[in-house]
Amino acid sequence: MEALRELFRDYRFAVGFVFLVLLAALAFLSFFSPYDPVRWLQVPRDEPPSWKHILGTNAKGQDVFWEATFAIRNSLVVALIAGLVSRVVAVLVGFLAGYKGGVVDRVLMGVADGLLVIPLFLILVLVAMLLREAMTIVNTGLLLAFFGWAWDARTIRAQILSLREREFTQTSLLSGNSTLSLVSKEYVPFTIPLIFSTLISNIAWAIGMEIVLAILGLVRLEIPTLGTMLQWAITRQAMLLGHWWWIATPLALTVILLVALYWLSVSVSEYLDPRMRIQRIGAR
Amino acid sequence: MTVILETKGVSKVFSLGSWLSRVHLVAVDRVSLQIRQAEIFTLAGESGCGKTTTARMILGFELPTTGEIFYRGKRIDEFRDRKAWFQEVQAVFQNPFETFNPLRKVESYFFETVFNYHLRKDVKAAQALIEEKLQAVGLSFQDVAGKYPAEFSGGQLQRASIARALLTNPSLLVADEPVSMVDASLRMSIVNLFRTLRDSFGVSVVYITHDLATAYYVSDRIAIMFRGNIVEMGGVEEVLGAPKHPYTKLLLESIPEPDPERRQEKAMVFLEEREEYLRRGCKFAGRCPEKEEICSREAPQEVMVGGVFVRCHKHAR
Amino acid sequence: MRFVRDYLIPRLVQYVLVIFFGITAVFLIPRFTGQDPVLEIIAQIQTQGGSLDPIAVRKLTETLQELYGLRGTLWEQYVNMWRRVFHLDFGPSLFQFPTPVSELLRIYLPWTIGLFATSTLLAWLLGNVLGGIAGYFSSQSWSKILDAVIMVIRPVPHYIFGVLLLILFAYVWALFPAGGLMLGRRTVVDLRFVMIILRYSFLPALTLVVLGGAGWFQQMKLLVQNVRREDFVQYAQAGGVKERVIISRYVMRNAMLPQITQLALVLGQVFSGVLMVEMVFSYPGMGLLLYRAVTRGDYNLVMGIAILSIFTITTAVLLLDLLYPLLDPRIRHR
Amino acid sequence: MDAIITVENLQAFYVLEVMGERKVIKAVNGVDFAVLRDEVYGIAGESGCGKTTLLKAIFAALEPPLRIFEGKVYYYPNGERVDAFSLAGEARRKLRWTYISYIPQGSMSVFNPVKRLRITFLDFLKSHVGGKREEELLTLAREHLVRLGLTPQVLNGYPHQLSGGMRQRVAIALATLLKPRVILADEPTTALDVVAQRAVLQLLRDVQKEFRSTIIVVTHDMGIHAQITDRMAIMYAGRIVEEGLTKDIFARPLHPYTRYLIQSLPKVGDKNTKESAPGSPPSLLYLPPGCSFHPRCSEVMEHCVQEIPPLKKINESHWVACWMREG
Repeated sequence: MEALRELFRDYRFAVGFVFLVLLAALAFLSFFSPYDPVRWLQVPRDEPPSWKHILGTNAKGQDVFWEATFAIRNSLVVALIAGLVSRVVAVLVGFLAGYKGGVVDRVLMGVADGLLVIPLFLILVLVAMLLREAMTIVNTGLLLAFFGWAWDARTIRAQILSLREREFTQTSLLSGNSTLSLVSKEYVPFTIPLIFSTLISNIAWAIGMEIVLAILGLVRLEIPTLGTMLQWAITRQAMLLGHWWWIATPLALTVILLVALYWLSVSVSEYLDPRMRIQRIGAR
Repeated sequence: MTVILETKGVSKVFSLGSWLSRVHLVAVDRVSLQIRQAEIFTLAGESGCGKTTTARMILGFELPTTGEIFYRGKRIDEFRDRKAWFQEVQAVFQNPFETFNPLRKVESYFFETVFNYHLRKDVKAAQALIEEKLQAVGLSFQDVAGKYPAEFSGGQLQRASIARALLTNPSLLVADEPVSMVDASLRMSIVNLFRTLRDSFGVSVVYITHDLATAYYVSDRIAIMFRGNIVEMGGVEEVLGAPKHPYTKLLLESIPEPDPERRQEKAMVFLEEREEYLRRGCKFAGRCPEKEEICSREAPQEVMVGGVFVRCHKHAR
Repeated sequence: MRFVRDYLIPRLVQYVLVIFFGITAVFLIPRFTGQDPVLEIIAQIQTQGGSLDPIAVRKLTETLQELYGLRGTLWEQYVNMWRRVFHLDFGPSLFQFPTPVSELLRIYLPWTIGLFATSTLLAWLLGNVLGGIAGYFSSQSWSKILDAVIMVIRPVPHYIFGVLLLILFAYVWALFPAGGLMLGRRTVVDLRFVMIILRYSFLPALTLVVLGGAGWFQQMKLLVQNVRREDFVQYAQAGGVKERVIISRYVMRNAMLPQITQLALVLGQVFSGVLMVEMVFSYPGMGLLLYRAVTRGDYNLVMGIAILSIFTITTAVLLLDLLYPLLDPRIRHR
Repeated sequence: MDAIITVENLQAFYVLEVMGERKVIKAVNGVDFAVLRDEVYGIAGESGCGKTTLLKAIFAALEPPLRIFEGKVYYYPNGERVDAFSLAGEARRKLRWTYISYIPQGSMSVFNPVKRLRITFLDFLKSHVGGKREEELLTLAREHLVRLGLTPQVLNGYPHQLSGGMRQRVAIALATLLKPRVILADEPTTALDVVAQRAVLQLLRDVQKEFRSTIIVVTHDMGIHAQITDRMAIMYAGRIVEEGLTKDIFARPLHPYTRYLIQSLPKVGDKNTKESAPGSPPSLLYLPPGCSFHPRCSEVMEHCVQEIPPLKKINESHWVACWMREG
């Protein structure tokens, strides 16, 4: 609780948090939408913003505002699945490699390094291309999760490695703790903030990736997400037609969402780095 | 006197570098020593002489590359598990602020020790046992309850660390540089505790240090280590009172004596650590004032001179 | 020499291993997802109205399997694939049938490499120099303003940033073309040609330099703020060493080293960014090729692009790794 | 006797704001002393007594959150008195290394890790010596090392190639490169083992003999003070509690704290039980009222709790701050 109060003193955390709450509220609104997100021709087509349709309507005869609420919800769900599942992998790999060391460490980190060096995007595209029809929200999230753990596994491993060298590890063993309770009691409290901050960055990455996959037509295009809204607007030449609200809505929402997430993660990771904290204290 | 712990020809070889290229460094070289019941045994030497590695092998944190360690006649790798071993041997570390996790309460280590080793059944009985051990080091449960490590002073934490180690009634306590990070005005209070442990509780202590003055003050026997070898070992009065190995003499001369009337004026030679580790023959030959021709050719064998173990050509004849 | 054994050989082994496993993965993925590209293509042809008799279907299937290297056991296919990789023969492209994939790659690859190399280098240099100076003078107001601007730019993904630039500078103010540079077979390299290339590459390069530079800027700023506190910097300051010398030789020089390692680690991601930007601006590189290949289901081409990209990136990483010891004596003299 | 540094009623505090709360750490809390030409002056005290902060203030290296609340530090270059805190920019830069220089606590990281030591030595030389070619400056550096008994070959290496003891000695050579009048040494032997400690002491003695510099040594290790200092001060909780000739302090310690420090020192050949001072040093955030040592003092009187004892002159060279020594 104290940590949270300290974080809110940083304007970046406060701003990021407020915007994220607003977007989450928008996503929540989708549950009360008067329209079906998938059906066509529920409202007049191609109308500019008005009081009735505050963000206009699209060529499919859908209200852009209400479509956007679904889009945020779905994009957040994809990103959360990707982020949470890849956290599980990253934590397991990171803890195992860091604590066991030796051959286990070398093999796991070899895999992670390999994943980092290869342009993953292409492999992702290749898989998505083959799975095209199966790219539902859940599957897209899982696919992104499969490719999104390597970097963070490395970070977590590095932290475990340094924790393992600290003397309290030995005190814990001398106190009769088993390996499992050693790891959960001594190491987890240190890694939770790190896991949290990598979660935020991973969510941002997944949102961006979903958009690119959508642009390539590699997800189920009828499901509204930030990516499919943008893909649709671009293929329908929204700019040439002057229907700016088609394209501005997903663009603006994406930028706000990602900036908010980024500010949160920068603020949290600075809070975690004691050197930066001292700097902030000293500056005042 | 009964021997409780014995190492027989224990060596530790570290391989440095990656898997394609190994450099082997013999950090501990065929160390054999015995620790008796209720004695304080000092392992002394410069940094990088292998004393900490030896201690880690005794504790079981590190496995010897060759050689065996026996506890009351039983090989330590024959203990049922880690826990059964740590019931007999406990440790105290150099930096008291690192001994306990800064994110956890100090008392939790006490309760964990009590319950993990099934020393007491319920919280109340556990607390009574903890109180007893804390009293023994000059603290009380009140001083510790509910506090995080940052709320203590270094001296208090080091006492708490010793009290925790005493919970299982170990026969042997390994103390790795236990006072080097404690405030100067508090050092002796910690060192005196080791004497109390020996005299009142019959605990043996392995005291690791580079400070020969406290070693003399507190210990019964001493082993001087140099670049992985024990070069001299015996009763502390004999070894430090009448040093036989030139390295022991050098160490003794180098103590900055707290007496302005007696200043060291003699100059001496210094050599880099790496050079000495990879040296053939006697590793000390490079800076030995009593060096002979044989020293750089052949490694000296250990001999007993008047009850003191020495590894030096000069005494081999 | 220990340097060769401890540093060089492990890197070379890693290089070979990553290529080996990467290409093996590219080979295995289509075979494990349970999708048959050949069936898909035949289905595509049939839905487009062509009714084929069973014999024709069988013949076509065989031809396509031959083209895709899908004949024989898995092991035969695998060996066959490596043979093809070494001959740079990825079969014909489907959407530009019968142009071989390798021919397409040969035309498009230099454009991507050109954009990738110049923009990455420029972004790295600009980001690090600006970030370094901003980090050293982090209490000055211009540094804070610059940092605030970058805090907004940095999280925007390549694709979104590209679209924003495209809307602003190609539609709202038509300063630059909205893409569509066509590649001729033979071009005369003269001033006009260079100007055309610059006009078409400006926005893609700008996107990459601004976004990439923003990332390097922030990391460098953090690094410098930490290095500035290191003992050797404070000691040089205490010793009255001139500030210019301290900034360049002490602070920047040391903060730069992790940035090189970092560059090697993120090169794959940077390359992905290049591909995405090429799609936005229809820049005639591998990204555009990939976009077309994906939208038209051209597996051969996607495989070719993936394999070539793995080669390109791992080689670039290797070069960076080989360069690093020249700058860090702690690796050279152990 | 000429003073080379004087410190007058110095109060240097750290002002921190933690969770919106202002906290003042009184690290140096009213310190007065003078260091004379050609002497080795020791400052002893344990961790958190303010001795490192005092050194920073003497060196006029003040960065927030450290602030000077009162008092002055004076330098005496060319016989004139100069206020160290009023010096700024170029003027201060020029005095550093030529008038006052500094040997760091751990030499582990004081050299630029990616440059040969030659370059570091040249950087320091070039910033202070004008009108000389690089080759001449390098010769200067080599001669300096030879004079201190170190091999000039170290200049061709990188800092990570040296052992801890050697690095510390090269650091001392760098600090004395321009033959400064005053050298501040902050725990120069801590983290070194006895043999390397001895080498450093030997070198400091040589420097003093060779250049007639004044050295201020700060360390918690009373053995080092006994070995090298001429005069010394004992610091406790931000104040000097005793000052005098080193041999007098060791022979007749007057302050109860000093007595504990000296009498608790073990010696080879002496197995008699030694006692530490009871309790632990106070936090500089919450100092006890009156004499800061009173909670640990065995001779505490009522007066000690109420009023801070001033530093009183006992004889020509011995001063102590203790109510026991009143009159």
